Amino acid sequence: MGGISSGFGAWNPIAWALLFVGILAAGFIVRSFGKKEYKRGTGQTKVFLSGNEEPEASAALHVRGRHLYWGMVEGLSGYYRRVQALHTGVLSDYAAWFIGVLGLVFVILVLVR
Amino acid sequence: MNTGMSIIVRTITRLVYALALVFGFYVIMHGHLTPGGGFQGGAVVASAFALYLVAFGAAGIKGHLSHHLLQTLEEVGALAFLALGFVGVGTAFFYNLLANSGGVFGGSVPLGPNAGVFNAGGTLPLMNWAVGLKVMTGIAAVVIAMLVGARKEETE
Amino acid sequence: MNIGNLPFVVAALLVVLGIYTFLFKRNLIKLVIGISLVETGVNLFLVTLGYRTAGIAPIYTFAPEAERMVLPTPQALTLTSIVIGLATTALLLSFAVFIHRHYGTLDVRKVKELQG
Amino acid sequence: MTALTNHAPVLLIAIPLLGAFGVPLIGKLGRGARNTFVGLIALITAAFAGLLAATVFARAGAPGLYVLGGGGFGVPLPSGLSVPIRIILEADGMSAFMALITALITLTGAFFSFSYWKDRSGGTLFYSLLLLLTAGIFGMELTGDLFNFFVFLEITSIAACGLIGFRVWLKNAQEAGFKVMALYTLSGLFVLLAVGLLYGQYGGLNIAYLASALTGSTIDIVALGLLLTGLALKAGAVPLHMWAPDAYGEAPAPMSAVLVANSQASLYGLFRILFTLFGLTISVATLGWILVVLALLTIFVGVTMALIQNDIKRLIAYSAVSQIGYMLLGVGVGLTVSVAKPDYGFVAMQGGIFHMFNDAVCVGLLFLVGGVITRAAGTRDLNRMGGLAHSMKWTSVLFIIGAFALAGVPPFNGFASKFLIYEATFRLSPILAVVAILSSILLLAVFVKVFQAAFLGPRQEGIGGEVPAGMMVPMVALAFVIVAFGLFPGFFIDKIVTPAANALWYGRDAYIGLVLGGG
Repeated sequence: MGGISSGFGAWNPIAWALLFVGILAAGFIVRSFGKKEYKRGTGQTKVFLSGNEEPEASAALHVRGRHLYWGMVEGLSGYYRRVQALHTGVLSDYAAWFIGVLGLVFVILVLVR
Repeated sequence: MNTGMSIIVRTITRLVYALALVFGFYVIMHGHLTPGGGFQGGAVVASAFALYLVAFGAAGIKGHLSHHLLQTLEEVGALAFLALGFVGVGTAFFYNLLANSGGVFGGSVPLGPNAGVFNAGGTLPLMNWAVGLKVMTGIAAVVIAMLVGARKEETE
Repeated sequence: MNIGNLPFVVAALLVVLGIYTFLFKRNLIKLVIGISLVETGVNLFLVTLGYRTAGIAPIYTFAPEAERMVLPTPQALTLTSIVIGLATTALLLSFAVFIHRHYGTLDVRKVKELQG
Repeated sequence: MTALTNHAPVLLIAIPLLGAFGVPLIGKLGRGARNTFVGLIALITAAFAGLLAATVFARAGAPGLYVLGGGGFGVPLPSGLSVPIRIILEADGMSAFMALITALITLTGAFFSFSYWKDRSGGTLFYSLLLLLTAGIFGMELTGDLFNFFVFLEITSIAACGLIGFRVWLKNAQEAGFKVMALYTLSGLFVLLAVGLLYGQYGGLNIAYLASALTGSTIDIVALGLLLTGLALKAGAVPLHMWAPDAYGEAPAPMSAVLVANSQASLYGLFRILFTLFGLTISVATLGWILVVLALLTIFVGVTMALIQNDIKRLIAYSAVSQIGYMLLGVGVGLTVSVAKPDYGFVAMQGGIFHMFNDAVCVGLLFLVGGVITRAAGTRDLNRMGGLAHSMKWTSVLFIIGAFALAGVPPFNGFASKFLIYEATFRLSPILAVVAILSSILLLAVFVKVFQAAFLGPRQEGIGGEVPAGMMVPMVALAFVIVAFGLFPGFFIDKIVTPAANALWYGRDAYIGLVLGGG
């Protein structure tokens, strides 16, 4: 019921969901064997920032959007510099892309038929 | 407040205005017989409005036509057109119920070249009227809105 | 060259001129004029498609027998296209009015806050 | 009942039009009357879309015909040839499938707007434009006439740009409106030029008639190129996508979702032209590879550009652009191999078409959530947001559902369609599947960024509580659809996707035969 097959592989979400629930249950069972020493308001709940002091203002603790994937964007900076440069915001450039692609499609279609 | 253009333009406008209106309505009414129809006739009528506006300024037309009235009439025209489409829905949408029925616009047309039968065409003339109403009021509303907007720009 | 092909040449010329205007002019109003030129070219092309040499207008009122008529369908298409062109031009121009009000310029190269 | 079913195609266009012209009149009676009227029109339209889909899918996606004005549509000439000149609507499996999508998205968009626009005046014209856009999209999907396709295309362009620039007090909305309208008009004019070229050669505008008459001459090829590029621009394929982030980003939140449905209608038009109008009269392998290359560019550039956006609506817009690529990829692979018609080609078509539905629903949900977030945080800048999950628990759950589904995380519906696309494209060329999978993973990373930046973190000042029920209900409804399609993909693929794919893949002769007889 509900599964799909591509002739190459198969996917059955119901079976997947059952498996997911099973693994989740197993996780909870394992967890219940753990120690139950956690207490609120003691040193256990202190924020640990690699030994640095915790900032006073709680908003400063938030990792903002621009900080995420900084390294990855930096690593791909060559690609991003080029691709971002294409999105100039100038309408004439966008139209030029349109005309250019149109010409390219003509050339391909007429040459290859 | 700008009151309009020179005396020459205003005099000519007074002469031409009625003619343009009559011609516009003629084009709408004979839409099913001659070139033209609702859109073209409506545009002619609206251009008469525009001429009046240009010649006499926005103050001249105030009191004669309100934006609200124009908008309402425009919607009425559009709804009338759609309603005429729905009338035929017993057979098919836009089915020409009145054609050749012998009633209003129900006359039958002889084959071959003829002078044109005004009392024919079924729902088509009615649709021309609806479209004409929509177009003349719609374009007039656009012209008035642009004129008022432009005047605001000048005074700012 | 056949004289009958001249309208097609003019239509192509209009389209190319319109595209040139759209690509290389900087004023937003001129861009709208460019679009209108392309539209005029396409409309001319459509009307020319339906033209028959020495044909008469497709009206049955007092039409002489056995006379060639130009095709009415392309004329209807052109009319529809003109109506649509009217609406798009009006919308584009009113956008241009508001852009001028907000940005204080109509230069296409300066109206580019949305980028990246 | 059968009378209503017969008229469903035309009523799908006429009723939203009636609504669009009626709203300004009803609006004079007050806001309550107006909202009731708009809601009623949207509900009736959706009901007719359901009715149409039920009838079409009951006969396994075989096309149905509706002649405006009634009667036969052929005009017999003295030579015995019959040329179809009447205005017809033709609905096969693919049209009905698209109508379902449009109905669902516009319905949720309209109901979401009631609550979203509560504190704004002048909403009357807004609903008028929304219904006009709905009528235009339905028209594009149901018409059997190439010129009417252009007319509806322009109607959607005008209405869509009216909605984008609706808020005249917003600077950027005006800029976006001008750019999008200019590009839409330019592409629309090229489509019209192509229609003229085809008319000039074959003297007809009917898609079925043209399809039967096409010879594949050079002029046909030129027309095909114009149609392909013009519609690819409106669908938002890279490198013609530059307008899409502006449009989706600057439109009011519920309308961004409807604009995606509009783009998909153009995509439908493209598929209709490639499969039904041209079919095998042209070199399908070349065309298929053009589509596949466009698709790969769209997928990759869309998702990488989304990664660096800091404006939440632009971010969702770029991810919506990347999803268009998956549909192009699936159908492009299908087109590439449509001469030999191997099994995996059909699977790719199924995946691409199923993804249209999934994309509309997921992107729709994400845009609605994006609007809610923007409203709550008072900004669209991800760098100034944070801690929304403290006060908006349900919204964050809905965001997770939408994001996971769009990124293709099991067991949501996005996975089901992407699974089919991956498997089928792998058979054609493994590189395609690798790029597609990699981009899906990147897309998940994009949404992790949004989730971290907007929902997690310490509570911030001045954030309101959970959204009102009027906005919550449409979002929950979309989320419900996502989960249902995710858990039972086999059922929905059998019932609605396979007939739609069949209509494109095998249905050309039936489509032509219905109009011209025989076949």
